[in-house]
Amino acid sequence: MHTIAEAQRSAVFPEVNYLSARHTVASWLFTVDHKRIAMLYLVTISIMFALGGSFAALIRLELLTPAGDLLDSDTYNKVFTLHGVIMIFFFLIPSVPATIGNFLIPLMIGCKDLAFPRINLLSYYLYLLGATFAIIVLVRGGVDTGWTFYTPYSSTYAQTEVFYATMAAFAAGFSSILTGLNFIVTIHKMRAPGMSWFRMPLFVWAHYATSLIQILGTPVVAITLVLLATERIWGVGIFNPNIGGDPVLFQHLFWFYSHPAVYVMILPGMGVISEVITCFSRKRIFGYTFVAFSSLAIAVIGFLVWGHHMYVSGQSVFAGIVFSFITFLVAVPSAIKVFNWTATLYKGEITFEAPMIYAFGFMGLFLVGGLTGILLGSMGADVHFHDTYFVVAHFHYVMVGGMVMAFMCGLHFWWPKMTGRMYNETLGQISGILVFVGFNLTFMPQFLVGYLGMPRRYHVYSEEWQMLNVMSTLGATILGLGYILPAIYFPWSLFKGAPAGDNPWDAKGLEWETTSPPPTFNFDEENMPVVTEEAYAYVIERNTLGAR
Amino acid sequence: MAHASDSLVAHHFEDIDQQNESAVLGMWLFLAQEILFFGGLFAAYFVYRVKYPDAWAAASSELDIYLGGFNTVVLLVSSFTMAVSVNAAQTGKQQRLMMGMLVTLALGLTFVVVKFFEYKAKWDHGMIPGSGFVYHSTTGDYFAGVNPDQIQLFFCLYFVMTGMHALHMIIGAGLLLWLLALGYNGHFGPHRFMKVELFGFYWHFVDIVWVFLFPMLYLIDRSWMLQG
Amino acid sequence: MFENYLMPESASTIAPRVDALIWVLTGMSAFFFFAVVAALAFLAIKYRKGSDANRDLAHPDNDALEITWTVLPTILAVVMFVVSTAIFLQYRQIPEGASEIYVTGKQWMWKLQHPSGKREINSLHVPVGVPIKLTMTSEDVLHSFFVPAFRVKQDVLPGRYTTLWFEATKPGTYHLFCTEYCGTDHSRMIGSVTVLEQADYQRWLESDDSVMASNLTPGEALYAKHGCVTCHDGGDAARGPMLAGKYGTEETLNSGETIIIDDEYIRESIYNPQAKLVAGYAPLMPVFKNLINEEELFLLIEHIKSMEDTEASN
Amino acid sequence: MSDTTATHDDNGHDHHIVSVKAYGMVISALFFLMFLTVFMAFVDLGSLNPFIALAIAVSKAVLIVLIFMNVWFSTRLTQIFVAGGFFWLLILFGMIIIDFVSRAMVTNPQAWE
Ligand code: HEA
Ligand code: HEA
Ligand code: HEC
Ligand code: CUA
Ligand SMILES: [Cu+2]
Repeated sequence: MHTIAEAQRSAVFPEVNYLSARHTVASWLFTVDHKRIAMLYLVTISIMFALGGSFAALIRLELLTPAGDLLDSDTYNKVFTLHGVIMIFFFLIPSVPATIGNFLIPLMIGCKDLAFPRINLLSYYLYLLGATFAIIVLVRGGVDTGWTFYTPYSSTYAQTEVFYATMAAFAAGFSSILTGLNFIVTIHKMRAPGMSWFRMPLFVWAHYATSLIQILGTPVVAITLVLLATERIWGVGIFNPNIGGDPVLFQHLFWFYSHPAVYVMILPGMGVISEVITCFSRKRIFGYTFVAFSSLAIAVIGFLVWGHHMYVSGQSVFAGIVFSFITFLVAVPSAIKVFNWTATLYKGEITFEAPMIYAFGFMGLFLVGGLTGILLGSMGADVHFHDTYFVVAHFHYVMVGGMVMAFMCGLHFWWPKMTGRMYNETLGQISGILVFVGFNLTFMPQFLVGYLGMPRRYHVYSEEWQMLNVMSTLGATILGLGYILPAIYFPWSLFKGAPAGDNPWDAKGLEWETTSPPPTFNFDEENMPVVTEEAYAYVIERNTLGAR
Repeated sequence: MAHASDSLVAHHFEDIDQQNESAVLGMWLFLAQEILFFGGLFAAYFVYRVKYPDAWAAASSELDIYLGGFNTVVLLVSSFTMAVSVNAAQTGKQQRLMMGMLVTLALGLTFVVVKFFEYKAKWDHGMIPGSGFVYHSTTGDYFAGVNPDQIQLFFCLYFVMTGMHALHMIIGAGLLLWLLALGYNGHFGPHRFMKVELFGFYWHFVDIVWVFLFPMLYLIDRSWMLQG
Repeated sequence: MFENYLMPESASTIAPRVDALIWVLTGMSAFFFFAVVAALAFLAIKYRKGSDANRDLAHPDNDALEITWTVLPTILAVVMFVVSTAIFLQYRQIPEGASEIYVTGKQWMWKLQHPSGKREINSLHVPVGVPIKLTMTSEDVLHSFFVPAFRVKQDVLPGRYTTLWFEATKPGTYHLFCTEYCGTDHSRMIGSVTVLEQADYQRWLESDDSVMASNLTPGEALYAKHGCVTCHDGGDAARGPMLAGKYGTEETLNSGETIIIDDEYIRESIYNPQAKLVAGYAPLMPVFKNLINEEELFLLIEHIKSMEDTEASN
Repeated sequence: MSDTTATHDDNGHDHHIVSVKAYGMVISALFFLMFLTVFMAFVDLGSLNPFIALAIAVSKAVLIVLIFMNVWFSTRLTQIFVAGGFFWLLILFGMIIIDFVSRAMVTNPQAWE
């Protein structure tokens, strides 16, 4: 096996690749190449992340003091709403699938493009349309309903730009549906010869499960938002309690999508982790089939638990019990994944490059997030925790500690493939550690303050909670630094980074068998890949074995 | 089979079969999405029907069963003519294909126009949800005592459901125009009919939605009509 | 009073149980967390590249292990579910004879009303050791009634009643929060719950009495003002059913169904009388929807209930 | 594509072409069902009415899906996705309705035992 340094010394930057194919602006804006579309997404979601992150910074600044003196109430409400809406609909949902997934799925299964390249581009523009609506909301003064848009506040009482906000989420939703549709068809129909279902990388399995959720869940929230929008325009509608409308109905329809959506936000990340752990342990994944099917199980069971957001909403006790029971069950497939990743390390040959640091970070943080999810799934405990900072901490642990970590992990892992350049490894490791430390400092105190009773969406809070909030803000500062580092060294590597070579990590998988960056049609067209071995066929070379 | 039409295969596909199967699967995934999209509306409908059965029956009786029935016939026939068009495309019967699509288009537009008159009648009777909503019962005292608010709720759903459906019809009509233009230029042949076939799926799907909307909106309880 | 950074104040009968549940679940979580993290750390160090660990591996997979770590967590999950749900049901089982307080949420204040008709805003006084039942509704958007020290929370909805009960165990003053986002001053829709010893509570009740001044209770006054009495007094001219003593009893509707006369039903009878007609009566009762607001409704319900007592004593 | 009455083989290669006659039979059945559903609306069967109406609508939908939309002759994969789409609809309806039919237990806690 060769080391990274060796690989790079011998590497040359390929003359012909998808980046160099054509250089005009139009060649980017009208491209149907999945790799270029992935790059467009990457740039756009990074901007949205910075925007959402700036709102997070405002939230944390405001919460330094209990008095609510930096922002007035209305402004604060708009800030956390936009933070949530942007982070969820415009960053986290498209994060891994639309960028890394879009780029890699055709490469991983050995085909030239996604099944519907033009629909892929359309999906990007729908996303952009949604983002434009989000910006319109911002420019016209914001929206203050919370990302959950609960009626009747959103439909009748809010004085803000609810209509544009629903349109923003609507457009982003259809973008997400089309991406999922494209993935499923591609995975079913375009696999290279020999690429059977059980030879597929787990990353692809994870995206398959994700896509199912996108197709079957998103349309429901879409129509719900349409109903909300018509109710706003018309002044009367089906959620209006004055004419017998049921506010809880809105919550059902909203969470029918939005709970499964949290798995849209974690499954692709889990796929990334499966790839990275195997590569840096140089082992086949432990329990391949279990990990593969647990993705599907999460997607399917995940559809049956949405009512756990509504234990105190006034839904029936019986419904609450049913939802709670299934919520406990949905933990099991996640458990299977965690245990198998851990077991993969057994008898491996482990190295700690930046992606692996992020992967370890993911494991620790996702565990905390997932396990606190169990506390929330428990009805007895959730009555106390609901709508407190405990919930805020839970979902940041799974979304930021889980998915954002996984996204960064994947980005570091495949950056050489996507751009053909290496970033600075040391800086990568430092940023991984900074993010981990900063993250815990930010959100660990929130569990406590939530248990003590601090409600969420409060910018005026009781004085006894100030110390924990100050800690949290301090942590957020470190966390922000951790994110700014990659924002510097990634772009830098584009110009100054050493050529990566085809396979800098000596990893397995079809994507590593083509050049970095790959040519427009992914592989040498005369010589399309044929698969003859299982996934992750890593071998630990005997001479590295110890003397015993 | 693939040999005859290699030029029709996009670069990233291996052969025509792979391309066609992908298209069919893709269309069905899109329709699965549509099922859930309308599903949200139907879920709301069921919830309120369970909550307010009397108001639902009373409000339903205010809809014009003749126009609704007529439109059902129109849509069913249009589905048939569309199916025939697909058959014609597959078997290369150019003229029948064009005729079939034209008739389908005409029927589709008829549906929308009739729908427009139904809406207008509701408008004239003040049965449009909003502050001016009034409920004048035309069912005698068969449904006496229902809550007018709940009637209004029904009409909110009625307009959103049929409106969404009509929007799909209008989009369908647009697509048909496009197909007709393609057909006019000799685009279709026995090796090249996927667009027609996929559009057929869409059209039939819209038909299915109506198949549910008609009994659920118009036919909840009509026994009062027999009592004079 | 709030020095504690680890445990919130605990002042209701259910609070210690909820805490116990939370700590058991946390313990279980901690076990899994540390087990996995320890395994990760151990394996990562032992099998780091260049270490001289034995890497001979006969079978890469192990189905027995897979099944073990699928089944065990499933069983544990079910156990946790049962325990949690049992505690939740205690939240829902309202004890007999709980004394009833009506709560109206409104942007951005809490209006509370005691059985005596005494009213408070953003503060609630309750006696220690007595189960209290809150019947709640909202005049506008969703709100949520949350008292961390009691570990109770319930959303408050427009157009419907939700209920909540607790029994305070410790005199003191506790936070009351609105935890369902409700617009601008959501974070200022706060108040306090003051738990008093029985005697202090009596004294408090009798203090101040703007409301108690007249000899009519507020509910009685409304009942008279809206003319309910003309149809519902059981006299010869009465066109509606006699209401005294009816609360909590069964009523037969003209559809043949029977129904318990409870708060929700009375509310419907007043706001939308035609919805459920009492058997044998014509749909005569006027709609009071725009004449009586949610708060007044509570007063009326309270009065209709109290008429039960008169009946019994007669 | 063959233009005879092709059948579909296991590889799903051939495109099955449904004859106009078959379409004719389907449309006749649809008309029959439509009149049936209208007729049933005039007969008061109490709580049975909605189920009859739904059953008829479902039969019509099944006919359209299987024949007009060719699913009967499609690949197994397509069939699974079609069935899956409708099945998910049932999940949506089922889990929501659970709440609304058992609501009385919340507003009237005594009913919960
Ligand atoms: C990526 C996003 C993501 C993910 C993956 C999850 C995962 C889970 N979530 Fe989370 N959740 C959110 C995002 C996410 N959540 C968001 C955004 C909200 C708030 C929305 C809002 O109101 O604004 C929320 C809120 C939320 C609530 C509502 C809280 C409230 O408002 O009162 C609940 C309640 O049940 C819950 C539960 C769970 C559970 C049980 C899981 C499970 O999937 C976790 C499974 C994982 C594990 C359990 C860890 C690994 C397992 C083991 C090590 C095995 C051993 C464990 C056992 C057998 C128990 N979540
Ligand atoms: C993907 C989802 C996501 C992500 C990544 C984050 C990231 C963060 N979130 Fe957020 N959060 C949500 C989703 C997310 N959040 C949601 C859904 C809500 C609920 C909203 C609602 O109630 O409706 C919420 C609510 C929420 C609250 C509660 C508000 C309240 O209830 O009153 C808080 C409070 O601390 C918070 C903090 C943070 C912090 C400190 C980060 C940090 O991790 C952010 C760190 C990142 C940065 C600081 C930016 C990085 C910097 C750059 C890229 C460089 C360029 C930057 C500039 C030029 C400024 N979030
Ligand atoms: C014009 C006469 C009239 C007036 C005034 C009137 N009601 Fe009624 N009420 C009726 C009749 C008739 C019924 C029985 C039919 C029905 O259920 O609507 C009834 C039924 C009721 C019921 C249901 C009783 C049961 O046994 O199920 C309640 C509760 C009620 N009224 C409360 C009130 C209140 C409170 C007011 C005053 C705000 C009021 N009513 C004013 C005529 C009246
Ligand atoms: Cu009232 Cu929040
Ligand atoms: Cu959830």
